Amino acid sequence: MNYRALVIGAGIGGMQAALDIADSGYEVFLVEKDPSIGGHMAQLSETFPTLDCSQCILTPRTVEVGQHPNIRLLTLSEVVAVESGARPESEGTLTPALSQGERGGHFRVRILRHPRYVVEEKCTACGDCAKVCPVVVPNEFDRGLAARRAIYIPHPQAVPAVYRLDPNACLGLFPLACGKCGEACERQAIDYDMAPETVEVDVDAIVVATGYELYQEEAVMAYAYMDHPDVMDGLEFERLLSASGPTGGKLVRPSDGKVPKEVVFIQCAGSRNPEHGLPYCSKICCMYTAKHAILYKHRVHDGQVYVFYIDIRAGGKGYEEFVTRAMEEDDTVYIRGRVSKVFPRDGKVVVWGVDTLTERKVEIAADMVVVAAAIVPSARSRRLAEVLGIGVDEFGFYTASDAEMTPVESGVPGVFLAGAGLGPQDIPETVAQASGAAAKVLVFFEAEKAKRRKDTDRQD
Amino acid sequence: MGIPYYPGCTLSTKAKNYDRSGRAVAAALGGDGRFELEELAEWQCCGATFPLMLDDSMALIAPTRILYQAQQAGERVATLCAICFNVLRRSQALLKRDPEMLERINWFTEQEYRGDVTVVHFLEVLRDDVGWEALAERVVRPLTGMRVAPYYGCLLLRPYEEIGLDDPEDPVILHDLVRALGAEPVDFPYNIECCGSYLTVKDPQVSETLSKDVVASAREHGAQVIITACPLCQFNLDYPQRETEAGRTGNEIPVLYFTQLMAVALGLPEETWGFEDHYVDPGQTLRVSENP
Amino acid sequence: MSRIGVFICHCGINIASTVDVERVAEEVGQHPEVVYATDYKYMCSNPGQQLVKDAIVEQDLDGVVVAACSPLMHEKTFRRTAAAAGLNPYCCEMANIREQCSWVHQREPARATEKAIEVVQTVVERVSRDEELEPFRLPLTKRALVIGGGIAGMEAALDVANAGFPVVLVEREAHLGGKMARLSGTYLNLRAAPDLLERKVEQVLKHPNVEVWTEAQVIGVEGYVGNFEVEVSGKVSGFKLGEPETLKPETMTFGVGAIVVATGWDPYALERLPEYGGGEIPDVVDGLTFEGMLREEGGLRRPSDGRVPREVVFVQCAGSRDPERGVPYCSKVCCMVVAKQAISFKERVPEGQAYVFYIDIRSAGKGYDEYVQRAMEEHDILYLRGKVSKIFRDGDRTLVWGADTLSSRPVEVAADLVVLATPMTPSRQALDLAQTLRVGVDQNGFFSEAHPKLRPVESLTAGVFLAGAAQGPKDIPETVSQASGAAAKCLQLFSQDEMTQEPTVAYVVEELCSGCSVCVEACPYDARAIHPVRGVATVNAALCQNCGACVVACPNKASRIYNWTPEQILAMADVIVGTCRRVR
Amino acid sequence: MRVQLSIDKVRGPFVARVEEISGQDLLACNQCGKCSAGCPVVAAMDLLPNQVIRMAQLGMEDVLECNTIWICASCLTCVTRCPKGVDLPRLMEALRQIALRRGVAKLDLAALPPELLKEVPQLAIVGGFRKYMR
Repeated sequence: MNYRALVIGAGIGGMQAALDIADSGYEVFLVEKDPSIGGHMAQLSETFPTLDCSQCILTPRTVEVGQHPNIRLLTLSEVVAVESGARPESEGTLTPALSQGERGGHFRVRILRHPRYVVEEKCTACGDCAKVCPVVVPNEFDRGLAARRAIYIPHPQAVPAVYRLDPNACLGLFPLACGKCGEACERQAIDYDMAPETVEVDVDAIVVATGYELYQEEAVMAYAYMDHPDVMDGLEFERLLSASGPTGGKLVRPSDGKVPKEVVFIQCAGSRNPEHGLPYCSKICCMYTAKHAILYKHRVHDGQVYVFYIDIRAGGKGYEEFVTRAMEEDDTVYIRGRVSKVFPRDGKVVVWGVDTLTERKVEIAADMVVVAAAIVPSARSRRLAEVLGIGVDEFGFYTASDAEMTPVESGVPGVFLAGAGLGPQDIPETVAQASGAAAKVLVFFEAEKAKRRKDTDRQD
Repeated sequence: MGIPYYPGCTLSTKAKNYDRSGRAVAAALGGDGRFELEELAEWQCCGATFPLMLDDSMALIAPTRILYQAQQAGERVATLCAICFNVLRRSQALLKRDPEMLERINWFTEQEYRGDVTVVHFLEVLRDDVGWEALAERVVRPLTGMRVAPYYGCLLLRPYEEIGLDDPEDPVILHDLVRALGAEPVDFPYNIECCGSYLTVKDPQVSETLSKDVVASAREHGAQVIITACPLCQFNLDYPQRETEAGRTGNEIPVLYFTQLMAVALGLPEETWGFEDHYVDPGQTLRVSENP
Repeated sequence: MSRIGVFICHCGINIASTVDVERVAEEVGQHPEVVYATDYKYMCSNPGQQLVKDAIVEQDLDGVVVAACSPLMHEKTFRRTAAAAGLNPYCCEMANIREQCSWVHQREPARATEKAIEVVQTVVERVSRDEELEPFRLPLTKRALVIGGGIAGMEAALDVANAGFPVVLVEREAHLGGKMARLSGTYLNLRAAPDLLERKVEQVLKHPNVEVWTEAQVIGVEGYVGNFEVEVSGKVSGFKLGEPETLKPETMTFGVGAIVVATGWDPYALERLPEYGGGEIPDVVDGLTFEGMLREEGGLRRPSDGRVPREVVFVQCAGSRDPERGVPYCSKVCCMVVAKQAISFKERVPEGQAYVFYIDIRSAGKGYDEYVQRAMEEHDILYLRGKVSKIFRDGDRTLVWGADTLSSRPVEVAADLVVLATPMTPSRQALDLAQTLRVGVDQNGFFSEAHPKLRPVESLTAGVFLAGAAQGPKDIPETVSQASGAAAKCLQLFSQDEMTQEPTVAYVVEELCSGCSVCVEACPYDARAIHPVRGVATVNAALCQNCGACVVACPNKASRIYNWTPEQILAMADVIVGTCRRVR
Repeated sequence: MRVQLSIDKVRGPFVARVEEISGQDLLACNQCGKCSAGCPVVAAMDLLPNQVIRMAQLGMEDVLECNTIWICASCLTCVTRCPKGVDLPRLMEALRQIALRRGVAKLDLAALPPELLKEVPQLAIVGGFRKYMR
């Protein structure tokens, strides 16, 4: 019997779940909306609390997923419909299947594949196409801190290592207005006529791992984010720190390319703010900010970091010690109090806040400000939840059937949850939880098999 | 066995009764050669505070000189005054872990202090050399039924890393002594709270408030007598209870040095007790509770 | 060998900003056996690996050196890459020019480059003498041992059992349930912990695939992943047999393929908090004791006199976050547990008042911050930011001295009851068990995971997995997820039909072996024995960890390790001492 | 008034001097407040002990104007209980020393009630000179 799983989202959570299921001998369809896999972890510079280089530990995973014989990777794709109780004998249109065999066929899933305009099998990622592309747009992977062409690869380690033509940036596809990339491609991998495709697959269990985005609403904007180039969110700062980022790991201000000597980090930007933002705590910001402080000091030895916070939430193995290190070894000044105002003055970004411990209002004329914007669920989570018939809370995070006793079960038999789509959580928690969801899938398969055996016995 | 003894300034002036009772107790216990206090041939003031700043070693000179004088007399030096004890023990610890500092001070004093004299408090000698049981055997006037509040204060206990005489949060050494004398130790929550120390010469009202809290707490827990090992504690607790124009409240509690209590229990002559130097006369309490 | 390819990784800027990678490629390319040498930004990326594969095919390579990070990081990756291109994976070796070169010589780029060249050259010498090897295949026992019958162990056991595999569950106490059995409620279900747990216990006890041992412990573990032999002493669960009263202590040996460590935590000794009157003052209790009071109907009474407490003080971080006298780590769960306990208290004593002294409120988790906010707003629980300094008895009251650092006032609360949120500490059996299982613990005594980010439920010992608070403080939801994660690892293992084992182990050149058994003594993994008939040393390849102790111990040079032969090591040494860049 | 924070202050000469004289890493303090909670003299202080460290951490030199540093009696209760091992009495001493070396003098024996002066033990006066004068 050959049961199959669908994993939605190919960030670290989705990849882990997919690998655990695939390594147990089952086929997995892994659906990712972006052109490459790895999720936000691919954007990170280093990870807390060990300061392992994120790419270094992630790349083996992305490569493994990309090469796994049991994983069928569908990038630029989204799940648009799910029908449960599909007929077991039915075959999806996505054929041939990876291997033949009997299937449970619990769900029939319709997946919309957006055109890449580049044939994956033909592209060698040589980059000749991008060299001739005349269109320059901000690179999403670098959070707009660097540019890309209309035809591009998100980053050098991308899996799949295939270019993609961005139809919104391209000078025109219908009718073809430019066509330079097509001319440049020796392998003739570019197909301007590629159309969206809907495929159907039959699977027996689903893991939802659609992850998170950063909040970009009023409560974050209030800190001059978007108004000032030197005010950025945590992921932008990760890109600035990253060796493969827009500056090659050199920490400079976007506004003038100078090395920032004083950097202010603002915690809870949008989080813990029921009136003007979101009521919940985003959980990971305290730790990644401590990491940012340490990494910044590694690069700018004579620099100074300030962190405005309400509570330092360092619950996790080695986390308390890590924050202590940021304070003691890297001289990070933690200031307990919210920031009320951020504004430009004389080439600096002025931060007005309060130190509730000395009961004084403080002002810092910073060179750079990093706001720890709240974690919000992926934009598509509500729609996906509707498609799957699973619950979401008022913010769009998926809800488990019982948050405490069955934290990875959606309540819909066969649909399991993992990662930050459930709520803000860090990498180890996501990975453990994704393995947990995988376990539930494996157990679910066994239960289905047993049920079918029973049915068969009855028929006999 | 003789132990080199450093009395310090206060025990030679204001707190003579502490010195006198201490020597008498030692002499009494040393009857069979167990111990005896032998005053250093030459000594000076220790400075009364352990220097807490790292950029100025001037204040270490005096303690080092004392330790040098102790070195001439033997391997260890005993004190009664808790402040002198603290200054000497901490200075000794510092000189031990910082040989460069030792060398610098030796260069200045032109003395060769080797850095290995052990500073002990009289209480440690009682506990470790004499032993509570042996002490109890020597008691001729057991203070049965007397409720004695041991007040430890600060410098006998802290900092633990350098002093290490007793548990800094839950000390027992004075409790054990009280028991050995046949009396009942009174546990009270303020027994390790500060009396105000030398604030008494700057903000006397502050130290008075603190001291009154300590005495009140002891009283609340039924103490008849408070004992201490520090002349400044003794003063700070005792002086605010002095007779003023308003007269006495009747709630006064005598504050004794532990050695005075020992002198009574060991049946030493009254002239060794030194009760005359108190603001609250301990005589009444101690004579009343006298056991036939 | 004669056709070696060398691939030098920039590792972003990790290597390339210190080591002149192009020069390394150029220098190493001079070696007569190196037919191809190149550098690339991220060799481990897909294009990087493709580069290696293409070169193997195009250049007809018979050996590969990847100069990058530690082999711990990527040896597997590149061996797989090599295999995919048709090269024997054991002819692909890593040269570590990151951890052992660029990172430690950041200030001396020129000399770091020289060193990198030498390091790579040594590995070229090694690869040129590598043999083609094949992994061993070993049988696999598809049964799991779960140590610890708390919520973590039970969840892991049920997942494995539900997937159709037998499980032996070993619990040190007489009953399953662990610490959760002592709780009154969970965050969301204030009174439901006993019910929730009971259901779980019943599922475990009734499960045909789970064999429960109580009052039991693991006394010995032999073997290796897929084939552990564990010795357990204790009582086979009477529930299973239906006759609880006839339990007899037994000792038994099982074969298991995987082990889940779910030994949980133990409370911190109150006596370690003398300034809080821990162990002295009857009305100063720890969280678990308070849970017991909440659990029992009418049990919320002061230990000293049985009165219902009206004012209760909760002290956070009592022993945690205290590297000087307590434990340095944050115990993670206390902020939420205290909020829950304070709410539970208010439910029972509506006219009462709860105070919480804290440093930081660490309510990070889904709905957690809102939960604490509700505790403040709806239950009027007073949070005071400041660590408590002293707690003492004053009459029948317990006085708490704290500070409110926000109003900058020292405060005193005369409490009826004080609850200390003491840290979760590792199970008292953890250290012994770690030794028995040969798995590591961290500086605080919690079991160490294989990688703090990406392998959170695995230990560094293959086949031993971690679940719950045994690995570090965590609450029930996190424990449950993680326990299922550990179960997934077991299931993954059991999905194979047999085990494969790395062939780079020790072997014996029998002609040289005199059977002196020095190596048997030297082997820390019990992997060696003297053959009863032939009288020479033998190697149990499955146990051998490739440490080399036998090689050093053998007086006859009969003990060797595949692809780490004396010839290879001497050739590498030759490069370093510079005596020889020989051409064969 | 808004206090300007900058690297010149938070890592400035004042902070350096305090750290040098005290031998303490100011930023090791995470402001848990245990020192203030247990300080026996806190009632007479205008700033809590943890606030004194806090101001020193931020390079606020006006911390020298508080009475707390002069009220601290070096009883060492705080350092005995500090979870981070911060030697607050040494910090207080450093602040006193900086003030004293700038010419501040806090001890005025003439202001003491003469009957008290007559009675106090010698070591209180010696100690007072060491702590409040230079």
